[in-house]
Formats: sequence, structure tokens, C-alpha cells
Amino acid sequence: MSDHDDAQSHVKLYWMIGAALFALTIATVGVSKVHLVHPWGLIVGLAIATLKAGLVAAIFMHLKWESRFIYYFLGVTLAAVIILFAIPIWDFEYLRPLFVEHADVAAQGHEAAAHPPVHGAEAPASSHP
Amino acid sequence: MVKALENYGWFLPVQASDFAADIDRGLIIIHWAMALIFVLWGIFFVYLLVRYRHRDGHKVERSHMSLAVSMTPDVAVLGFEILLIAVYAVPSWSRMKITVPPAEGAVQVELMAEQFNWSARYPGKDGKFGRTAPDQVDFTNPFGIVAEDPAGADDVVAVNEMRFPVDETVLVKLTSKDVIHSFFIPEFRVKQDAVPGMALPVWFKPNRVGEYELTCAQLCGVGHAIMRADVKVEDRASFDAWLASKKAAEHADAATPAAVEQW
Amino acid sequence: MSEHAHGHEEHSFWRTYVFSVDHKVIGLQYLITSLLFLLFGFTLVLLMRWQLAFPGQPLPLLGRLLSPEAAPGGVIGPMFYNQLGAMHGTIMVFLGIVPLAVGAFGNYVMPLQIGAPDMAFPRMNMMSYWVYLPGGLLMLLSFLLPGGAAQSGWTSYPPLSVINPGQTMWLVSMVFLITSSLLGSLNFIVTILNMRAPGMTLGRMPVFVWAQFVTAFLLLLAFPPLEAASILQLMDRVFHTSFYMPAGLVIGGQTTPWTGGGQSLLWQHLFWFLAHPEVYVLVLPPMGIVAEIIAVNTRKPLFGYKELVGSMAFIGVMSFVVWAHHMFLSGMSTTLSNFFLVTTMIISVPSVAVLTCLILSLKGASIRFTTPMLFALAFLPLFGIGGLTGLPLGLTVTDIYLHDTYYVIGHFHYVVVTGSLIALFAGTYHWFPKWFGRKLDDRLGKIHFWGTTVAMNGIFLPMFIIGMQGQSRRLYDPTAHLHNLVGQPMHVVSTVSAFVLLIFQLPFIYNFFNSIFNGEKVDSNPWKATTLEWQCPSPPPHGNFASVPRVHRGPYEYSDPAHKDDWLPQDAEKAVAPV
Amino acid sequence: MSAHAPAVQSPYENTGVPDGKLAIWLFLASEVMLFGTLFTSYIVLRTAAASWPRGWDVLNVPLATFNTFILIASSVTIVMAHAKAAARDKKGFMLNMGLTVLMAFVFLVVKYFEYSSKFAHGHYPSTSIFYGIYFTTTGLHGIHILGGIAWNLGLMWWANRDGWDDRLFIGRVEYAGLYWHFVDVVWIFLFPALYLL
Repeated sequence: MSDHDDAQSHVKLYWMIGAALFALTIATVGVSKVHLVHPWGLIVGLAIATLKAGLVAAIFMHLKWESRFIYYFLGVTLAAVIILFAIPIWDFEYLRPLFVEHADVAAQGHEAAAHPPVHGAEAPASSHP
Repeated sequence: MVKALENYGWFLPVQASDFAADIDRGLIIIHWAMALIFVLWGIFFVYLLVRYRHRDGHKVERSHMSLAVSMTPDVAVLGFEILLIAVYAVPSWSRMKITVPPAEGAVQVELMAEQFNWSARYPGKDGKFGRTAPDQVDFTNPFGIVAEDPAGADDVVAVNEMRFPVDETVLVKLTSKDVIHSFFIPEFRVKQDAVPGMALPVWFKPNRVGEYELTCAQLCGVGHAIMRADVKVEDRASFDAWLASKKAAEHADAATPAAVEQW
Repeated sequence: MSEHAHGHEEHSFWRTYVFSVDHKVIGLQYLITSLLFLLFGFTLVLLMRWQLAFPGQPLPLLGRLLSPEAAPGGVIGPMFYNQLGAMHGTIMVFLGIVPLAVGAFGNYVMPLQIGAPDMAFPRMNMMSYWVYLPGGLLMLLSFLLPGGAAQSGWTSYPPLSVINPGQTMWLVSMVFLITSSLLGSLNFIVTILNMRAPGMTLGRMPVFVWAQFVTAFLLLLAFPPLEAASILQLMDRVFHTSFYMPAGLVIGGQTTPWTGGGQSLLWQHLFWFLAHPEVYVLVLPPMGIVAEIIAVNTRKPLFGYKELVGSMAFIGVMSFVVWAHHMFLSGMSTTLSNFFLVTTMIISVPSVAVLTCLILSLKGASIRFTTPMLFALAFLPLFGIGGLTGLPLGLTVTDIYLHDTYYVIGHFHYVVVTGSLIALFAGTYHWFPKWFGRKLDDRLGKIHFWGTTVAMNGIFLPMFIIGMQGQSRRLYDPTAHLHNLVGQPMHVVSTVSAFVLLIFQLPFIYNFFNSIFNGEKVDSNPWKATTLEWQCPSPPPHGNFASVPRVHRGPYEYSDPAHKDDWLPQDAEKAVAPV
Repeated sequence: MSAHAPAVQSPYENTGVPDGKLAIWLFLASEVMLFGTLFTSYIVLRTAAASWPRGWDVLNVPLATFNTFILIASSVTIVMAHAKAAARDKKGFMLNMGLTVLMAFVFLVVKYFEYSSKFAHGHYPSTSIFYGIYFTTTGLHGIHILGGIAWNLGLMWWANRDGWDDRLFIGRVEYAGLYWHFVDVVWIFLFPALYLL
């Protein structure tokens, strides 16, 4: 089949992409070690992960030389995923003030009962409104 | 309770809160529109069936009606819907569900739904709710009111019974102890799911003295059908009298040793 | 596993009829299995209807047969009632209508309509049936388990579904059903895209094939979120994680093993993210069936082929952004409700457009009132009622009153029962000659038609009245509430109509199994239709078409003046001038 | 690259994309929705939770980083295996595919150690919402890795029997590769989400 001779000529390219992915993994671990200020740590981490995913998808999964039908499917899927992400997250972001803050009280109670607290101190039990 | 039966007829129950008139107007407008659309399409449908039925000598006309003409009913329906949304739905919805009325002027009630009971709590004279804690919760103390908190001392707890003064906005803080229930009083046209872990505000202004019924609209287990509470709307004076009598009855129970089992 | 040629080696009985890879045999397997599940789901609802109409009175005949803890003294208990309710919903939706519309009709008719010898992946097609059947049997098995079947509604909202018995088996069989649907939708999309007869461009495909294509995408993209949500709920039930369990739960007076921190609304978002595309999966193939039957029996090309297909595609796309109109009052943020109010009103337009196109196809036609056409015509007004009653439910304000009442039950039964199920009956009468080479008896068909439509309206019209009176749904005993007493006669009307409906299904069942063997023999194109499935022998042999058909025109070339008879098959070379 | 000549010589109207490739991409689309839902739940539960432990404190990040290297390496070797299969070099194919399966196996072994150390410390899925998500997502990902191992072993076994010259063989190696790259992409997002951010 015709597109398989492309696979051979890309061997060199695959090695380069492999190396790039290694480097990016080291980068992402390094960045998270540095504890950036809240929004930036998240944004940089996600950017690196998206870049790595993009490299794997474009080169390893031959998406760069794919037929338009596959792009249509992936476009529809991407739209569905964006809807699946956007609406629940936006909803819970809005609902936050309505939550009854039992969480830490119960968790702490349960934690102490299950075993001695191992890791960092829990947030102090906020008083119930 | 039999007197309450005349609140319900073949169509909508009696309107007993300020939202009821608003919602009923929407229901009636839409159902007239639905009936109109259905009848018009029905007549046209029957006409087509009779006019173009298969009979000898009847030729098929291959030509079709122009698309623009055929889309007029759809555009009309869409126009009606947009009008309905802009004029009626968005403003009423924001009044009923988005803009929470200020707590000061309203009668505050904390309503806890649990599997198959509605426990209501009134703040009493000091207007403040006492602190609660999950570990204090037991049969005699459904809210788990912490004893040493002074604000909680005068709180009145009523199980499966709610009273509201007439013509005063009621602000209910709705929560649930175990599963999802739904606070629904048909006569007030008010409904809101009680979600465990969330305290959702519900508000309405009863404007008709009488006896109504609170029912659970969300499947909550075996006793979902028998989970109801009596709702009574009365004038301010008898409402305060009821609060006082409830408080007195509570003290009486607390005094008798039988109510407190400790060993 | 090399692909052997489509030779006609003799297979054993097992390979030909049971573990067959022929899309036609698999289609019939789906047909029989889903019809039986529909009948079983319907009997569950008869028990419920008895309890609703005469609360507390023992069942006349079956009372003694039921187990004492389910129905003490023959009177259905609340726990068993909730099981009946949850299983009725689940069986009818996931085991009945979807496998019938997609598995049976899609599998059998779609490859024939595009001129393909079989599905793109025959073995995967067989696998999808043999994953669906165990899923269905597991669902039925859950009745016999100690805790009983699932009993928190077909929507299984946590925390109730996490603490109630019976839900684990429901979740496990749901994973089976979802896997089966995914395999099926993969197969459909690849077959439709890669195995159309030469000449059949996308613009020449019949509307039924377009409906299956859009449905396959809905299944493919909407089902996995429910699978992930079911896995989370399974973890909640079995390993006491608390994805959906908020903190501080006090159940029956004691604190619970769940540590809390979860969100019950998360399940509702994920469930309805599937369930709304799912209800369009329930309605799109029947719309395709009705379009086919109307085209054949009006002897006239469908009105607005592009509008019809465009509307279906638009419904498919929009169905991913409307799900939260089920959650207006569920504690979801109220400003988000306005967004879903607008999207719900937008999606109502293509549904109206489809109905308009189908009704206008009758204009200027020569309508033949055969049995399938009667069902297809009945679909139009009844589905119209279903659609119209969706308006007050889609509007946020009126939904405050009507949410979770019997009005909702009336609405979705008008869409699914008098809509999809009637269209699927129409499809059965229409394609029966192609499946078995014999026709279903017309007299019994007409009895079945009139009895079914009248009885169905008798069941569901009273529900609007009860709903208006404010009766909540899923009530074991409606008379426990004062405001429901006024609606009790309506329940009796519904119950009686339900039993009448059961009686009118008997002629259909007899007609169906009797006509397979001694129905009236017919040739391969009894309805004189133009689409490809009628241009091959019935029942079609393995490989369907003797030679690969070549398509020259659109699917509905009826009453073409340049042709001698009033139908011109898609694969005919050219029109023959009338003599 | 040259426009895609219709790779499929079939008498039927088709999209020029072989059936298998369409099917695998559609399957991956449904998998994207499956893992997308798990990520949505993770984000929702994290934002709504009162407190969320930092990955560094509760999980063994160096071990997970090593695991990520393993998975990326296995992605490289499987794409090499596809190149070798296209070049009809059977020995090269078997070597690379063997490496892929070996590394996948190592990934699971590392996962086993991670899980057992969590259980030893008494952290079970029910301990807290963080552990619930951690075990569920990595567990489901692990099951997908098992599926990948089975698929790759099946291909190697088929290559040894009569599959090597089958016209579908190279395509099926490519599809196994696509699936494996997808599993790697899921881990690429899972690793920072659970361990780093």
C-alpha cells in the first residue's frame, strides 16, 4: 500500500520525536518541582502535556498525512469533548457557594479513625454556616 | 383535611402563591398555542389524506410546494418560541430562581429532607439559627442542633408540618440528609430538588390562607410515596401562636426523662 | 484470520443460524430478542398500572405467584414497585427500542439499501449481538438476586442508586450493552462510508440510511461518558469511593462508610449527556422508517430530501448541547438553565422541520392506505403531540411546575411509544415481505393498528391531566397525597387501556409468527418500491446481490412521466418510455 | 506528501481510507470520550473538593516519571515495528514489537509496586476522593495497557504463523500502533494531572 513507504523514510524523524518527548517529560517534572504561582503552574503543565500529545498524534499516528474524513471525525469528537468539559466545570464553578462544607469535618473524623494522620495537616474544620 | 380537597379541580390546583399566577399564565399561553398548532396541522393533514387518496383517474403531481412557503410554519413556531423566551421565560425565571430575596425581610425556614420525613426549623425570636454538627444528629434532634449554642436554644423544629404567615416572602434553605428529594408544593407552583451536600435557596410568597400539601417529587426510595407534610398558611398572629405552642411542647418533651435515653 | 473469499461453503446449523456472521441473520436475532424484551418490559408496566389504579388491592391472578417479600399477600410492595419502574424504563429503552431500531432494522435493511454484500466487519457485527444478549439476560437476572433488581429509576441518580440494593448488576449489564452499541455503531459508520454501491453518492442514499448514520455517531460519542460514569458509580458501590457521595451523609440515622467529597450532580450531567442523544437515537431511525414508507405509499418523491437529511444531521449535532433541560430544578446553576432553554428551543425547530417535510410529502400524492402506511401516518400526529408537549417542559418557568410530574411521563411516552414504537411496527409490516418472502396478513394488521393506536392514546392522554393536577411521578401509591385523589379515575382509565393494549398485541404476535411460514407468498418487490433492498430476492441470499448493483439516480423516483410504470428502481439503467 | 491514492481497490463507493483505519479512529474517538469523562470528573471533583493533596506529597513522582519514559519508549518502538513491517523485515518487526510488549509489561510491574505501597500505607480508593480518582483512572488506563499487550502479542503470534504475508497484516500493525499511541497520550495527560499539578 502506498503510504507504507513513507513509514520507512520517517525512521529518523521518529527517533527525533522520541527524544523530544523525553526532554518534554523532564521539563514538565522540573516545572512542577518549582511550584509556580497557582494559575501558571497549571497552564505550563497543560501546555507541555498538550504539546507532547500533539507530537505523538501528528507524527506517530500519521495525522499529518491523514485523509480529510479522519479530520472530520476528530473535529466532531473534539467539539463533543469541549462541550463535555466546558458545561459541567462551568456549572460546578458557579455552584461552589452553595456547597455545605461538611467535607473536611467528615474526612478528618474518618481519617483520624482509620489511621494516624500521615500526611500534611488538613485544613482546620471550617465552622458550619 | 377534607376542606383542602376543594383546592384541587380537573385542571390546575388553586393558586396560593404569587408565582402561581405567573406560571399558570405561561402554561395557559403555551397550551393554547399547542392546541392551535395541533388543530391547524390536523385539519391540513386530514385534508391531504382525503384529497390525495389513491383512486383511479387521480394523477400524482410531481411538483412540490416551494421550500420557502413550506418553512413558514417552522419560522412561525420559532418566532413564537423566541418571543416566549425573551418576554416570559427569562424574566420570570430570574425572578423565581436567580435573584434570591434579602434574608432580613423574609420568614426564614431551614428544611431538611431525609428518607421519608421533612424536618423544618424556624429560627425563633432571635432570628438566628443555632449551630449544628453531623455527630449530634439523632432521632429527637434531626438537625443535630448543638446544645451549648445560645442561638439554637429558641429554634423551633417541626417534622412533617410547616406553617407560613400569609403575604410574607418565605425563604427556605433546602438541604437533604441522605438522598436527593424534591420540595414540591403544587398549590404554590414551587419545586426544587433537595441535594445532599448543598443548601439551595427556595423562596415564594403565599397569598391565600388555607391548608396545602408538600410532596416529594424525586424518587427517594421505598417511602417516596408517603413522604408528605401538611402546609398551613395563616395570619401572622396564629403563626406566632403556633411557634410558641410548638416551643412549649418541645420543652415539655425534653423535661420528661423518657425522651433522653442515656446509659 | 485471513479474509477468505465470500464462498458458499456449507456451514453447520450453529454457524448459519446461531453464531452467524450474516447481517441478515443477526438482524433477525436482534428483531426477535428485542421484541421479546419489549413484551416483557410491557408486562412489568401492567403490574405497575394495577398498583397505580387500585393501590393496595392484591393482583387477581398473579398475586399468588409473586414472592412473599416482593408482593406480600399478592399486593405489590413499594420496593418491588420501584424495581418494576426502574426495570421497565431500562428494558424498554436499552433492551427494546434501541436494539430494534438500530440492531434489527439497521443491521438488516441498511446494507441492502446501500447495495453492500454485508457489513464491513461481519465478525464484529456478530460480536455486538452476542455482547448484547448476555447484557440483557444479566439485566433480567437481577430480579432474582437477593436485593432484587435496580430500584432507583432508569436514571439511577446517586446517592440513592449507590445505597440501594440491586444497582450493581444493572451497572455491569449496562457496560455490556454500551460495548455492544459501540461495536454496532463502528460497523455502521464504516459500512455506510466504505461499502456503498458504485454510483450511490451520499446525496443518493435513502433517508433511512442517513438516519442510521447520524444515530451511529450519536451512539459512538454519547455512550462512552455513561460507561465512565457507570464505572465511577460501580466503584462507589463496591469499593466505597465517594465520587457521587457528598460529605456528611446520614442514612437511616447512622453515618456511612463513604468519606464524602463527591458530587451527586456530576452523575446527572454525565448521565443526561448520554441520555438525551439516546432519546434522539430512539427517534431518528423511526423517522427514517416513516420517511421510507411514506415515499413508497404516496408514489411520489419525498418533499425536501435535503431538508429532511439536513434536519436529522442538525438534530444529531444539537442533541449534544441540550441535555440539561432535564436538570433545570436539580440544583444545577440557574443561569446555565437559560443557556439550555435556548438550545432546547433551537433543537425543536429541526424536529418540526422533519414533521413538516413528511406531511408535505402527502401533498399531490396518490396515498395507498396499506397497513405500514396506516402506522406511518399515525406516527405524524401522535409524534406531533409528543413534540408539542415538550414545549412547556423545555421552557424553564413552566418546567418548575411540570418537572417530575405525570406530564413528563405523558410527554416522553407520546414521543417513544406512539412515536418510535408505532413507526417500528410500520417498519415490521413494511419489510416483513423482504425478510421472509411472505406478507403479514392485512386484516389482522388493521385490527392491530386501530386497537393499538386507540389504546395507546387511552393510556397516555390521561397522564397529561394528572400531570397538570401536580401528581409526582414514580409514586408507589398516589392516593397517599390529597391532591392526587382527584386524578385517581384517570389512573383507572390508563390501566384499563393498558390491558386493552395488551389484548391488541395478540393479533400481531399471532400474525408475526404465523405469517413466517404460511403468510401469503409475494415476489421480491411487493410494494413496487425503488430503493435497492427491493431489487434483490427476498429473503436475500448470502452476499445479497448477484452482481454489484450500479446506482443511477436518487432513492425516490416515483411517478416519472418518462417511465412506463410509476416506480423507477435506483439501479435501473434508464427509464423505459411508456408504450 | 502526495495526495492519498485510494488505498482501497474495492468495487464499492468508498472514502479512500481502508475500513480498518476508519474503524480504529472511530474507536479512538469513543475512547477519547471515555477518558474525557474521567478527566472532566477529575477537574469537577478537584475544584469542588475542600482540600486536595499535592501529587509530590502523596505519590512517588520519580517512579512515575520513569514509567512515563517507559511508555514513551514503547511508543517509539511500536512505530519502529510498523516501519520494519512495511519494509518487510520480519526480524526487525519481531524485535521491536517484543520490546514494546516488554516495556508495557515493565510499566504494569511498576504500577503494581506503586499500588502495593499505597495499600501498605492504608490508602485505599475509599480513603479519600483523591485516591478514588487516582486508583480509578490509573486502573482503567492499566486495563487498556493489558489490552494493548494482548493485541501486540496476538500480532506477533499471527506473524509467526501465516499472517506475515497477509494483505491486512501491515494495516493491523499500524492500527495496533495507533491504539498504543492513544494509550500513551492518555498517560501523557494523566501523569501531570495526578502527579504534578
